[in-house]
Parts: sequence; C-alpha cells; structure tokens
Amino acid sequence: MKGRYDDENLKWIPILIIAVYLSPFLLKSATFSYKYYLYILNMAGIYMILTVGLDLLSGFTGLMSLGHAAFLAIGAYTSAILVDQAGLPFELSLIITPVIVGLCGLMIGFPALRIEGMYLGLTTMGFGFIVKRLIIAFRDWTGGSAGLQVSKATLFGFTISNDWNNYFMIYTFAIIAIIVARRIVKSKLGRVFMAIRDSEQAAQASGINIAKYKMLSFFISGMFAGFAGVLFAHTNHFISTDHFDILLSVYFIVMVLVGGVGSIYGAVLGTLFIVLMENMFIPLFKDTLTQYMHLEAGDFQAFIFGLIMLLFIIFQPMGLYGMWLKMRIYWKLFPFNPRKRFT
Amino acid sequence: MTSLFTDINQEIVSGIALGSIYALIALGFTLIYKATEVVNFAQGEVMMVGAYVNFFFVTQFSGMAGGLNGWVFTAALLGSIIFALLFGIILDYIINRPLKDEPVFSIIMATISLAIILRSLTAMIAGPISLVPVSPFGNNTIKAGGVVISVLDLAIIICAFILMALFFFFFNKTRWGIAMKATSADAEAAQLMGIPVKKVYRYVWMFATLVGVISGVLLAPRMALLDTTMAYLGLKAFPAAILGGFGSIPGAIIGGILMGVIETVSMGTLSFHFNWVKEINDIIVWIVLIVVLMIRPDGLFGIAKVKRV
Amino acid sequence: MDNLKIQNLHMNFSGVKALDDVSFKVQKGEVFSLIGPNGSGKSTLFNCINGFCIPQQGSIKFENVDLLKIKPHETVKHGISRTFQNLQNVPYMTLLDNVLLGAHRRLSMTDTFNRWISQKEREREEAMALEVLDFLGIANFEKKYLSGQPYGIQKLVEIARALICKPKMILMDEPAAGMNDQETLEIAKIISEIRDILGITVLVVEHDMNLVMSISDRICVLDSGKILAMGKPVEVKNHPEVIKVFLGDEAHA
Amino acid sequence: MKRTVSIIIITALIWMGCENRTTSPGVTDTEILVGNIQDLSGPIKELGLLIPAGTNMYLDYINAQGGVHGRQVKMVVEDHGYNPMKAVVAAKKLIEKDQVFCLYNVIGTSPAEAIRPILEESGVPLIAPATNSSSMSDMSRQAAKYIFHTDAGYDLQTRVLIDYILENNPEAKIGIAYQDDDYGANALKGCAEAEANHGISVQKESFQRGATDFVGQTMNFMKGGCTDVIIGGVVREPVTIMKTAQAIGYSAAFYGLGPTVDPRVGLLAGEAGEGFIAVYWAYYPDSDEPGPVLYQELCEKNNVPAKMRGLYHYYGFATAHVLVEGLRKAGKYPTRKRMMKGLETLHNWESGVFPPMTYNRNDHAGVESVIILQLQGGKQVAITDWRN
Repeated sequence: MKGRYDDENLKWIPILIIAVYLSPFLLKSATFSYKYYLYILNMAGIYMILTVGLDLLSGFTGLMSLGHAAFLAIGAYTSAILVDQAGLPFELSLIITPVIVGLCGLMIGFPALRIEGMYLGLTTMGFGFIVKRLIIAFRDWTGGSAGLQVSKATLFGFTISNDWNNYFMIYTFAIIAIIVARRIVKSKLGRVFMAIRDSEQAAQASGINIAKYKMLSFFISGMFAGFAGVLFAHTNHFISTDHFDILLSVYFIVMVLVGGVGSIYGAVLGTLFIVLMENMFIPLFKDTLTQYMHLEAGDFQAFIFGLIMLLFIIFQPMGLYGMWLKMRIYWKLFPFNPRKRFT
Repeated sequence: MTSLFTDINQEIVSGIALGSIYALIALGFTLIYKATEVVNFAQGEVMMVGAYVNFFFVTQFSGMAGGLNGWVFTAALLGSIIFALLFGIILDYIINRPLKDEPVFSIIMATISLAIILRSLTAMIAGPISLVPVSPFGNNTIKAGGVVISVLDLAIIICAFILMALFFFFFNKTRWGIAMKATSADAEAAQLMGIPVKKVYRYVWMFATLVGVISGVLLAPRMALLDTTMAYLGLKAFPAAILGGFGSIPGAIIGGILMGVIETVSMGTLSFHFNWVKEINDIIVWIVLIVVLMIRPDGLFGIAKVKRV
Repeated sequence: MDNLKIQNLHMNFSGVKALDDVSFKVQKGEVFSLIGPNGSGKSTLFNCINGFCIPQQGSIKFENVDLLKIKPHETVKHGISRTFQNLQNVPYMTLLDNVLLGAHRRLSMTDTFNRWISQKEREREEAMALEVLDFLGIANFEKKYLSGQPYGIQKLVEIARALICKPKMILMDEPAAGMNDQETLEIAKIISEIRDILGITVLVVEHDMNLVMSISDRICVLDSGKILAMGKPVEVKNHPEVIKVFLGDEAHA
Repeated sequence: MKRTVSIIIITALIWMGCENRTTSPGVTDTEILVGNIQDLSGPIKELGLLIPAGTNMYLDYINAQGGVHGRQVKMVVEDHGYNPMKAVVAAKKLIEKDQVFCLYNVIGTSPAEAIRPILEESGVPLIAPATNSSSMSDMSRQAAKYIFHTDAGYDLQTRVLIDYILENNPEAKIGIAYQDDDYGANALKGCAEAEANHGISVQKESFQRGATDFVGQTMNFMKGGCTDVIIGGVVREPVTIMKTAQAIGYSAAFYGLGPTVDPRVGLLAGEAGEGFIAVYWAYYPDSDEPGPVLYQELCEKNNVPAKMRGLYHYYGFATAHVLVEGLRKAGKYPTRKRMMKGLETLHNWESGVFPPMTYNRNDHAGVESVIILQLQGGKQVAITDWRN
C-alpha cells in the first residue's frame, strides 16, 4: 500500500528547488541588469503564493473569486499596520496576518454558501471594491489614497533590503507554500474540495459538511493571500489602493487558468508565464517592433496580452500544465496516439 | 436647513436617467446570458466601440453633408446599427462558438480578454486623445413639475423602455424568442427538436451588440468627452444586472434603474444629511447587491435553477 | 425488526404532489425495491430520506433517529449512504481517491499537516478501499483517473463509495440504468452479495423489472406519489392495479 | 586579499585622478539618456501621449541648438498603465537595463511614490514628477532629496482659490467638489488649511474618478446655499457640473483647480462656462511671456495638430525646461550627484514658463505660487498676478 502518495515522479523536485536557488547566481553572471530580472521574478514569487491559494479555492473547490486582489490588499495593509504602527516583529506578522486575512476570507465565504458560480464571482468582485473603499476610509491607519510607506522586512535579525535578499526570502516561502498546497490537495481535504466542485450531492452523501468546507476553503485561500500580502508590503516598501486594482484579481484568475485549473503546478507555471510575458517578453517584442514601425506602444502591449490570453483559452483550455501532461503522455506512448486521453 | 426630502424628485429623475444607461448595458448582458449562458464581460467595451464607430460616422457624414443636421445623425445611427449587427456575428464566431462547452471559468476569461483586446484595439485605431462627441439633441432641457431633464436623458430612458418591451415581447411571444428560450434551457434538445441553434446564437449576439452599440451612441454625448475609460461603465452595470436577476429582461431594466436611483440619491440627499455616506458612495450599489443576494441568491427577478440528483 | 420507518409522508413541489401519504417499513437485511413510472416520486422519497428535500408532513425514522431533523451530511453518521441516478463523482481524481471520499468521516485532519502522523490511519483506509474495490471486481483500476473509464466502472465506483462508509443501509438510485445485460447481471449479483455477505439493508429504485424481480425481498409500487401496492415480488407481479397502471405488458411478457 | 587591496588602490587612484571627468551611466560623448514613465495604456493615456510629445518638442529644439554641453538629450518612455507595480518594473528596467541618467516626469502620485525606494537605492534623481501631491516635495520623507518637484500642490491651489474668493466676497459660502482619490485628498488638505485661516466651513461633496453624473452634488451645493463652488476634476467634471447647474437654475460662481485649465472646458461648457475661474502654476500657453511665445513658435514650426496643443502638451514642454537646466548645471562631465547639487543652486530662476523657481537643500518644491485665470469668451485670461 505504501507509495500511493509517491506515485508521481518526485525525483525532480529537489533538482527544481536547487535550480530555484541557483538561478539568481546564473542571472548575475549572465547579465549586468540582473536586479531588474530579479524584481520581476520576485513579483512572480509573491503572486505564486497567492495563485496557489486561489487555485485551491477556484480550481479545486470550484468557488470563483474575482476579489483576490482585495485579500492581498488586506494582507499587505494589515502587516504594514501591525509592523510599523503596532510595533510587532515581522516574523509575528507573518503568522498573524494570514490568520486575519483568512478570517476576512470567512466573511466573504459566508455569502458563498448561498450564492453560486457567476453570482459568486461578481459578489467577490464587489467585495474587492468595498475593501478598496474601506482602505481609503480608514485613512488614519492606511494613509488613505496617498498610499503607505512600509518598512523593510527583518527576519531573525537580518534586514531583507534589496532584490537579491528578497528573492531568497520570497522563494523560500513560495516553496513552502507550494508544498503545503500539495499536501492539502493530496490529503483528505483535497478530496473534499474536489468533491464539492464536481458533485455537492455526492459530497453530502459521503458525510461532508459542505458549508464547513466551503468556508474552510475560503479561509485557507485567504491565508495564502494574506501571506503573499505580507511579503508584498515588505518587499515593495510602498502600497496604495492603485496596487490592488480589480484588474489584478482578473490577472490572478488568468494565471490560474493559463496554468491549468485544478493543478498546483499549473498555478505556479501560469503565474510565471503571465508575469514574465507581461513584464519581459511583450516589452522586448514591443521594443524590437517599435524600432521598425510607429506604434502606440502601451495599447499594443495590452492588445498582445489580450490576444495571447484569448488564443490560450480557445486552443489550450487545459492550460500549460495540461499541455505538459499531454506532451509527456504523447512521448511515453509514442507510436500510439492517445488522443482521447484527456477529454 | 432644508428638510430631508426637498428636491429628491429631481434626484430620482436624474437617477432614472443614469439607471437607464446601466439598464441598457445590463440588457446586453442579459440577452446573451439568457440564450447562451455566457456572461459577456466585454459588453462595456462593445458599448465603447459603438460610441467610437458612431463618432466616426458622424464626422464622415457631416464632412459629406457640409455640416451637422438631423440627417447626419440618422445616417450615422443607421451605419452604427449595421456595424453592430456585423460585429455581433464576428463575436459569435470568435467567442461563442469555440467556447460553447467550456466551463464558466474559461468563458468569463475569454470575454475579459476580448474586453482587453477591444479596448486596446480601439485606442490603437482612434488614438489616445479624447474625442468630443456632439449630441443630436443639443443642450436642450425639458422642465415639468419642478423637475428638469435633458432631452438626451429622456431619449435614453425611452430607448431603454422600448428595447425592454421589444425584447420582452420577442422572447415571450414570437417563435424565434421561444426557440431562444428553449436553446438556453437545453441546447442539445433544442437542436434535436429542429431549432437551428447556431442561428439562434448568432441572432442573440447580434441583438446584444445592437443594444450595446445603441447605448454607446446615446451615452457618448452625455460623457462630454469620449475615451476608452467609458468601458468601465460596464462594471457598474453588473450589479444592476445581478440585482434584477441575470437572465430576466424586466429585471435588468428595473435593477439598472434601481441602481441609478440609489447612486444619485446617496450622492445627493443622503450624503448631504449623513456625512459618512460620502465614504461609501461608490460602493453603495455593491453593498445593496450583496445584501439582496444574501436574501435572494438569484436576484430580484431571477429564477432559481433546480439541479436534478 | 424494523430498520427504516416512513410514516404519512407528504411532499409538495409548488402544488404538484410528489409524495402523498406514503408510509412503509423496511426490515433489516432485506432488499427493498421502489418501482413506478417516471415522476412517481421515487427519487423524491430518496431525497427525503437523505435530507436533500424536507417533506411538509410525516416522519422518517431510522433506528430511532429522526432523519428529518438532521442535515444531509449527517445521514452517513447514522448509517445511511447512497448512490445517484446520474453519475455523481469526481472525474479528475483516481478511483481510489473517489472511494476514499466515502471514508471521509473516519479520516482525521492530521493527514493534511503531516502524512507520517496519520500513516497508519491512511493505510488502514486504503486497504479497506482496495478491499471494497476487490469486492466489486475493479481492484486493478485503483490508480486510474475516473474521467476516462467506462460507464459501468464509474457506476461501481459510486457503489464502492457508498459501501466504504460502513453503512447499515444503502440507497441505490437506479444502479442498473444505462448498463448492458452483462453488467446488469453483475449489479444484481453485487446487490445480493451486499445483503447476504455484508448484511446491509438495500433500498433500490430501478426500472429494470427483471433485476427488481430477481433480487428484491419486497417491492413497493408508487404511482403519482401514492403507494399502489406492496409485498413480495410475486404478489406485486400479480396485483391487478399494478398490472393495469404500470407493469402491463411486461408482466405477461 | 592582495587582489582586493590592489583593486581598492587602483579604484581610488582612478577616482582621484579624474574626479571631474567621471560620468554616470546614461551619458556618452554624444548623448544623455533620460527615462520617462508614462501611462500609455491606462485611464490617463491621453496624457501619456501629450506630455512626452511636448517634452520632445522642447528637447528637439535644444538638440538642434547643439544639445547640452554638446550632448544630445534623448528620452525613453515606458508605460505603467497607472499601476504602481508596473511603474516599479519600468523604473528598474530604465535604470538597470537601459541605463538612463535620470528619471523625469513619472506621472501619477502612486506610481511616483512606488519608485521612491528605488531612487534611494540607486541614487537616481527624479526631475519634475507629474503629480500635484505636495507630499512629493516633503523633505522629511524618504528619498525626498532625489525628487525635484515642480508642480504647485493642489492644497496650495485650493487655499489660494479660497483666499481669492473671500477677498472678493467675504460673505461667500464656499463648496468644493473633490475627486475621491489622492487628488481630492490633497485639495481637502488645502481646504482644511483655509478653513483654519479664515474660520469658515466649506461644504464638501465627493465624486468618483470617471463619474458621469453630478446631479446629486450640484443639488447639494444648491441646498447648502453655496455661492462659490470649487471643482476639482479634469474636463468632464466642471463641464457637467456647470451645465447641470444651469439646467436646474442654480447660479453660483464656479472655480477649478489646475487640470481644469483646459481649452476643452470652454469649448464644451459653452455659455455655461463663461466666467469660470481656475488656477494654474505656469504661464498659460496663450500669454505673451517668453516661454509661451517659444511654445507657440515651436508648435507652428513642427505643425503640431490643433487637437494636441493645450494644457498637457504645454506641460511637457514646460517641465522639460527644468530637466534641461538640471543637465546644464550638471556640467560638462555630468554625474547624478552633480546634477542634484546644480539644481539645488537655483535661486529665483526665471525659466520663462514657470514663476521664479528656487531649489535648495531643504526645499525641493519648485513652483510655490499660482496664477488665477478666467474663462472670457472661450479664452483663458490672467486676472491676478502670482499668488501664494
């Protein structure tokens, strides 16, 4: 019986983790402007923590959330207030903030017990607007619409001050987050979430309290987002309501979708893909293109982004992870064409 | 100090005008949702494209006619309507057909990416500088019973109600409308019953873009300046559509008008008397929406879907 | 000995009478079948027992537990599990995971936090799931994803999920729907084995008369929410009302 | 160890030997590269087109005259779409990858605030951020010594307007319609100052960015009996409020803050906008000061289309003066430090577009006085001198 949990090919995981820690050194030796690339990777790392949590909620439990930027915002502001105004150490905020955000998740999870699908997506979107508004309303603590300067992270006496240090902190936490998410998915909890997504009746008939686990899903997802929020605030050193636009929530869903709904590795891949594409590849493409023709660069960038997204959804609905699985199976069974393997 | 409800009539009338705009956009959502169960996040963008296209026609035709007159506006409106119908067919081909059986998730994302594409494409073609649209009704206003309303607003209200009545009649009384209803209930069964489902989808998207374009044409002069931020009004029409209950045509109109009135009154009378209302002015519609959904999870006029076990 | 006791059940769906004064008792260890034309209230009755629907009137008692007072997910606690008419399982999960879903109540949350702490518990449940799959004859598929599997196997997985709850009674909603003759025979065999070997009461809704007649200890015939006839298969088969309304040709075929 | 020591010694020697000749990244013998982060795809992309166009017009003019100390000034524009996160990415790209000499005119308060930590980290100065938030030039704040602010804050503008209103009509009841964001928050700050100075209370009504309907606010001003209403907005807000007021028969004097000084206000508001008063912190393009005259000349020469001319195009042209002056002051071998030191020596500097400007170690505020303009026959006419 042993080994059910190890049926996947896990031997690549340590190699991947080592690669994650080595890549900044490679970057540094390869390019002089490594700080710019590191910053983008850091951003992807923070978003990764959030999208993994979002995947647990939207991909696994099937509860659509268009308000995850709001959770990120609550996490960022809570941590900023706790550390800078209440004087809590950063390590403690790293524990308390996710719990607080998780509780906020419960608050929005409560309507989710009655509202479904489309309606839930738009309700969470409304939640995003409400949070943004409340941040402005509590301007004595949050700095209102002018934004808030945040101190640097101090982890066990080390001040994490530059992109280099941020990278190692963020990716350590990101790896932890991914491992935790994998544990959740591979355990009883993951089964329950998927059962709620695919058949509420079957779940209930198996003795699963749907309300409890939906709330739990929101709580866990909120915790992930809160964790990302803490890192977001203390590595960017400035937060404002403009950071947490409704469009950001949409981007998070896009990341999950492009990666492949209902797969933790998919969420990670999708986040990397979208962040890198938006901040590196499209600008590169645009830069080379604008040398030859006159273009309104900004809109062109948005246009390409939208186009890639649309093509992805139409032609590759299983996402990047699904693509990878298909490819793997294709090579495994090479002479035979397992076309119907993933229908 | 004046009493609480002085001049609230004016606010309500203006709220109805504002709400009619939301209602028109919400009607676009509703039409598509009713027949295809797709929620079109790009409806605001369709409206914006309509406004730009109409602007283009107006400038072209006025150049030909040597000035602005009633004929120019009529011709431009006709041109925009033809454009809307073609546009609907295109959207049906690129959004609806490839994504018919995908989960809600993908469809929402597809329409969102369509929204991004439309917005950036419009800006690329028209340039980022705001345009100055001209109202066919000028600055004329009508005064009645101590209440002032501009002719443009009146046109928007009338248009919203006419379109609602038209579509309500269409969906409940005509053969095609009933076919559309059947398609929304079960596309496969409808196809087996001999309903040309493909055609139904195409018509629905054409109707929706038509409504979107007409609302864009009407709304543009009201905005004073026309730029791509106009599309964000689509976001404000969402609570309206949900409040009424997605898929209900009278619900879209009533939800829209309710939202408009709530917004105007909260910005006016309410925030005049209660200072804290100012803090929640722009989210009051969302708060109302969430409260309503907690009580009626399918909106005011929505019908709960029964899932068979 | 009574196991399930249903008394004077009334259920209205906005004017339509789905159940009209239904009462019967099910004894421990028997296969009790509910038959009747479409829309006669069989599934509604199941949903009432399961807690998905709440009847306007009447009582449902299972071993002195009032089933109307508990929530759907609590029925398992009291020993009732069920399968569904149309497939209700999780396609993107392995067969084993789908079965383990039924063992939900017996697995603790520690599994999520540390798999070593709950190692024993997990191994126990997995062994049991395998046993159940073996019982149903699909043991070699446990690591396959459900999404690509044939309909018959998916149906069996539902039964496995219901069995692993260690129920005292199973509600089976059309277990043989959409199956070929071979598979139907197999289902019949499984149902009798569930009764004989595991000693579990089985409540079946089914349209396949051959199956019903061959496996049932007692049969209840429903028509538009009313009980038409009840008794041993032979009695029901020869009941004039039943022949008239429902069985008709089939009884003489 | 040996190697480290030798490297230190060699570096020190080089540094000592050619101190006056070292230059910063972004400077070559023929070129100086300047980075600009604009909103090219977001809500204010109109400005993202117009401001760099205006700047480029002036830079072309300077380059045609031989550039600054023989070097051509070149500007790279990046997009942030009014998203602070993207602004940081763009700033990192400009500084690390494109190696710009300095940043210039980053638009928007939150994007500019978001790149503050980067300025401190990399020592790159930011000249003339396009934001009227007065906190930008607050020297007590982080990285403020790298920021050279030009715009007069909205608080100052609001205060000056209220002073002006009360000067002409001590009995005036003042109302303010403010945008529900940083713009409005700054205006309210000035409003609070004026309230304290004069012992009055101002009726405040908020609206959201992008709102199209202002009936509620206008009604409230009428109910509150306001005789003078200040409108913080861009173009749509003053136009719509004035038109609404006219329609419901509410007559008050209307005033606007900086961004409302746009020719389109007069165009759109028509007769409702006649007499509309607004403040601005530079000479208006129509006036006959040297700066505006040059602007008109260059526009004619370059055939700038009429729809591009106006407030924002001119704004890009105007702030470019400060940039070029800073590059000049940086000397023949410019470094970022020298540029900052040079700018800090400016005292009552007459640029021709701005009122006399002063920067020093403790003051990076730049323009600290505004002029009041009135819409007369569709044209802006100055009705006061510089005030503060």
